Amino acid sequence: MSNEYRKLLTVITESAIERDLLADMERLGAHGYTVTDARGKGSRGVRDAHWGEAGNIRIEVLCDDATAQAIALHLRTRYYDNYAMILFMSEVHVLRPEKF
Amino acid sequence: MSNEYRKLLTVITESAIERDLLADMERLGAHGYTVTDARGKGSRGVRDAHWGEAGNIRIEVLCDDATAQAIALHLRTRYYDNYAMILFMSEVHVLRPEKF
Amino acid sequence: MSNEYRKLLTVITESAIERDLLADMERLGAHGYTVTDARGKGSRGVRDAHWGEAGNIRIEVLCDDATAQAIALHLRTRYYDNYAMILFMSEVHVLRPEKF
Amino acid sequence: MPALDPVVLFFLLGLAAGLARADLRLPGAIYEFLSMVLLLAIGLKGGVELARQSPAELLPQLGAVLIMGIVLPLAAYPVLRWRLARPDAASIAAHYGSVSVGTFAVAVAFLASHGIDYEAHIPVFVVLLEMPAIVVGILLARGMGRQTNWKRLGHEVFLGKGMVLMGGGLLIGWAAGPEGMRPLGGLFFDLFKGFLALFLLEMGLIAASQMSSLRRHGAFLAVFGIVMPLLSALVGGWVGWSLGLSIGGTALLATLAASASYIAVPAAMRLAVPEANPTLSLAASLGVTFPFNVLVGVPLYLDLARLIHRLGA
Amino acid sequence: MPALDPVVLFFLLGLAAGLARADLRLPGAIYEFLSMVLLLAIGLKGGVELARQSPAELLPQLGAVLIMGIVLPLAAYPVLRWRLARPDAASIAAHYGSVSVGTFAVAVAFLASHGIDYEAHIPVFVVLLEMPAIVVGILLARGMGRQTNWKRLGHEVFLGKGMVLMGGGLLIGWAAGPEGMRPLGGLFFDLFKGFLALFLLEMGLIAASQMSSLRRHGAFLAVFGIVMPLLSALVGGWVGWSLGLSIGGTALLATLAASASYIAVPAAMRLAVPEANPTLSLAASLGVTFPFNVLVGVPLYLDLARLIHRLGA
Amino acid sequence: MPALDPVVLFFLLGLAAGLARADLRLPGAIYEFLSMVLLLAIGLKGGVELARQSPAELLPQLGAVLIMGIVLPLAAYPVLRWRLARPDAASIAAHYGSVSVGTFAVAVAFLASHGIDYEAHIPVFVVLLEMPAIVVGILLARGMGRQTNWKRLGHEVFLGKGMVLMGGGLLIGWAAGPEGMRPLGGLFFDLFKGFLALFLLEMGLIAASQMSSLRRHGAFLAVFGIVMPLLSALVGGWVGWSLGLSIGGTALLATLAASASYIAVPAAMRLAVPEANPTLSLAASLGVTFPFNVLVGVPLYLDLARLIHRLGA
Ligand SMILES: Nc1ncnc2c1ncn2[C@@H]1O[C@H](COP(=O)(O)O)[C@@H](O)[C@H]1O
Ligand SMILES: Nc1ncnc2c1ncn2[C@@H]1O[C@H](COP(=O)(O)O)[C@@H](O)[C@H]1O
Ligand SMILES: Nc1ncnc2c1ncn2[C@@H]1O[C@H](COP(=O)(O)O)[C@@H](O)[C@H]1O
Ligand code: NA
Ligand code: NA
Ligand code: NA
Repeated sequence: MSNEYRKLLTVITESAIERDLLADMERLGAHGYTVTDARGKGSRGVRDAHWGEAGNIRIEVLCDDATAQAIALHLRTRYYDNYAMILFMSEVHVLRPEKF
Repeated sequence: MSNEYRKLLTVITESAIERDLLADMERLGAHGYTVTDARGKGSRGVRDAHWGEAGNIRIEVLCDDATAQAIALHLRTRYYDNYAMILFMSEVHVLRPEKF
Repeated sequence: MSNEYRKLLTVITESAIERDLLADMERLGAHGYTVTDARGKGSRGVRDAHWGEAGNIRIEVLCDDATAQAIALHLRTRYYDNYAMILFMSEVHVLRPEKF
Repeated sequence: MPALDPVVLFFLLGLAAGLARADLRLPGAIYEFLSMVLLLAIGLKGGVELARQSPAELLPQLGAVLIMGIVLPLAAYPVLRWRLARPDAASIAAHYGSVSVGTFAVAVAFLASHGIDYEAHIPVFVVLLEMPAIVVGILLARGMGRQTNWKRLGHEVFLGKGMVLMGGGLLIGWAAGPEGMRPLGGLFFDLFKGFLALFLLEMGLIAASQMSSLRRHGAFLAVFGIVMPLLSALVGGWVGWSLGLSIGGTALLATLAASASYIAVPAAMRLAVPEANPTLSLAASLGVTFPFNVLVGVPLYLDLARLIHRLGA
Repeated sequence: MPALDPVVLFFLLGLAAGLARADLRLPGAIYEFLSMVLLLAIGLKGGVELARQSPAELLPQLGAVLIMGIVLPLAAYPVLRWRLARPDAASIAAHYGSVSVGTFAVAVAFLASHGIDYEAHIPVFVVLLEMPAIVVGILLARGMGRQTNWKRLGHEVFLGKGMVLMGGGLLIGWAAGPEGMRPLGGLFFDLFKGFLALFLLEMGLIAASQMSSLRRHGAFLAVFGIVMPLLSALVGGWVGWSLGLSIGGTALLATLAASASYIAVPAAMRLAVPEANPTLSLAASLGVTFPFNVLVGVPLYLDLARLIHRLGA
Repeated sequence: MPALDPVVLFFLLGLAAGLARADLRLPGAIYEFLSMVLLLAIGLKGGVELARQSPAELLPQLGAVLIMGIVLPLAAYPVLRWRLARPDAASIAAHYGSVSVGTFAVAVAFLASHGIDYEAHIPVFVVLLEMPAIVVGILLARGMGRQTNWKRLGHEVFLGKGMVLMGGGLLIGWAAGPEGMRPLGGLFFDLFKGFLALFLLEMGLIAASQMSSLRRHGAFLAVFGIVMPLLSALVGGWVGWSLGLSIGGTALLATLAASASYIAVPAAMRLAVPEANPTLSLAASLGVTFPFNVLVGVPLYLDLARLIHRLGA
């Protein structure tokens, strides 16, 4: 198999900004994303409400290193101060690396 | 602790094939799996419908390297061309490695 | 960016013990956690019931190495024998490492 | 011309909200719940009425309807093949040979609000028509080869939600009879139209999202999605009249013929003909035919049924 | 023999679909919703009727019922211990000493459709019976030691869904009275049986999945799951008659005694006696006893109540 | 003093369960469903009645109500600014200038159970009042600068759930008229109070969780959360009387003025004024004002309406 490595960027944040965030990510070069609903606790308190948009989402983006860095930088500048948000990255092995 | 490393294989695909896919994975040697519901976007467009089986699932399998390779190969051969599907792998640290 | 590495600890277990488990984790030093609902299969059989608390949860904790080890040890001692539970760890890249 | 039925207004509201990209979604669990209750309600209602009927006179009708369910996709296929790859043509043919329970529910509500009766056993036709087109579609895509896992597929089709709930409802309604069902009527009958309204609100949102994918896939499907149901309705109306159905029953059979599946068939095709692109068939079925039938078709098919009966008499 | 109640037919439909491995599931949120509404409805109904009653005459009855809730698990334990490890025996004893609200709802619907009255305050018994068996079960598993975190557990038990909703419903119904509750009756009373039918559909699916795990755990549990409720029903019927309950009330108390918990007790045992295997207790409670009670037990317990009253008179 | 309405008892049950940290939660999908049905029901009811009215006489009233929706947040802002940072003061002002549909529903149910009529078009006011306070709040936080993405925001506000469902309901009700709506009444009207009860149960749980975050944010918000609605109610009552509304209509307008948003405004503020801390505004709106209005305010505002009408006459 033609195997290679890509970055897996995971963002956990408020569902209120899902739409904007995903648009930003695509603009910055992500070819896709996966979202799951989540709840949690962090420095901005417990976030487990499932009414309205008061819950969390967990977004995963598989992309090349440059895109991951660009998205991380953008999130830090644009969202980090005012929104409940954490972000982490790791290296994963993918099939068909040209896809991401 | 007796620690060791195993492969974590993550598959994101159409929920329509959940049943078949899980059966395949067990046949190929997976001792377990974890599934969460998800939505997303990729080369086959937006998949966020939550009616019927038009949404995505996110499957995680913790297993040894050979099993992970076998499953990846099988998915690539059997599903990759016709289904919305991505797949990635990483190495994780487990307790009780004999379990997986 | 001031980047650094932290441990990402993932626990998949019975939702019946969510409340106790999260309290334990905070006591052992976790500054936050993220929970998603899940279903799965392992040595204790299929767990996909969505009635009552018979389903699974997937907990992620981002923390320093010592905390991760402490939580893993505690879970092994206190829960592993009697509850459906698996646990794995990996190293991830974070922004603002002081947070975790 | 009478005003639009309020349930159709709910569909329009959903459609408008969806096209305007409003932030509106019925939760998945609720959509699932509504469709389960509608399936059960249709089955139960049919079953209750069936309790008053002798099954013997039903058999020839069932045979004729079954044949219709085989002929329609066979007729659609060559037309589709003209422009589409084999698996896509076969899959879309299967969608249009099968039926949409949502469309059927709208037609039932429409007849009710116009005080038009129909044969009690029509729901049996719905159950019956779900399946044959799937088999035809698979054979069209695959030929008679042994590639298809028929056992797995039979499971998918016969034990799918639609079959189990509508078929089960028929049996329960039949066994319980009108008396036994009365205390359950609060949920399954009195709320039917309200549930249908909410269901159609979501269907409008879904149709809107399918329309956008239609834009990418050209005019052919849009034309097919309107012409095919019109022709199918003619066939269905003619079969209904030939079987001696009432005007209401004829209109319902025409509606069934004209409607295209968007639940059972997509699921089955995904497993059996995976190389067919599900976006195409859903865009046609949900983005064109469902709205057309709900907004224009259903009243038209009643007029058609009246016309056929008048001409036939 | 009268035909099966339609809600029981829904249970059978779910059971059949589950055994055939049909692709049918009530969404989790809907199951949760239905069980919440059923709990509230039972509480509200009891509360409304209670408003007409003096609480003084209730107290001795509550005492007797409480004792029954302690004696039943104590009696079950040695039998279970004969074949099972201590924690499993204790946990299963707790399940059978406590009650199933779903079974109770079926019995209430059964009495209603046969026009049989019962004492308004029986729902208080349901609330009361939920808890003592849990304490007994934990003591049986652990002895009097200090290992158990009783505070955490008290919280789990007294503030569990069943207690809060049924207890809260009792209080609200009592405070609002029949007049105040009327505008809420549309949801909580008129739809009761329809909601129960959907609930039982899902219970059938769940029971089917438990049955498969039963196959692995042998005949002992299957026998216990049928014999135990029969004996408990005798005890419950006798207590009901001794307390001077009507035939309907006696049948309901027999049903309560015969029913086994599958919500409150499993959750509490999971926390307090984690070494007990939950598969065993749920297989017995959901895979054997619930179906037995719904299909056979409830009508039987009414016959039993009639018999006891005849013999007693 | 009359007893509390049963729906208020459900709120109290939720509040008590939440404060006791009971393990109770309405599933998210159900909460969503209930709020959608309540929004639709209010809209439909208003629309049906509106069908009987001439729109011309409405326009001046709409203008006056719109002005009220602008003035209230402007008046609240300086008070809030006294203690809070600019974005927080602006955001909270927007919350209190807008309205809570849940509170409105409680007031409607309250009037109904006291047999008090009100103008059919009040739901139009609800739709109208949702929006202006958001614009005012953003301008207060940002000034007239060009930082705000008004297009994105207009989309969020005008196509939010509340606008689409209540506005859409108004249109459908108006188009369908009383006759057309009858078969849908089973779901939207007969079950209204039952759905409201369940909704309030969850609102009680939510309010309880907000109260705990209030404890951390001091007494200022608690006082504001009670005094502000009282003063707003005076304004709303006076406007209502000036417009010649009936006593019921005046009470409803006072309630609307007194209520604080917890759905549309938080979502809009999160996008437009992200540096405002949502914990503060939700603690005040959900933890103080909603409970106050439901438990004390609504009956008070009716008394107020009566008083104003007496004094005015
Ligand atoms: N240490 C952590 N481990 C895992 N998830 C976290 C952690 N800290 C925060 N989160 C998640 O990120 C969300 C936002 O975090 P915060 O901005 O710290 O409030 C929380 O609601 C959690 O879901
Ligand atoms: N670059 C990506 N990052 C994260 N998830 C992705 C990505 N690409 C695709 N996915 C997920 O995988 C599913 C199938 O992808 P595809 O086959 O490319 O349509 C999508 O619906 C997404 O949920
Ligand atoms: N090999 C595996 N890969 C992924 N998830 C697993 C695996 N084994 C177990 N799990 C998950 O962990 C839960 C508990 O596992 P167990 O204690 O083995 O029953 C299961 O229900 C699965 O959700
Ligand atoms: Na058709
Ligand atoms: Na019992
Ligand atoms: Na206000």
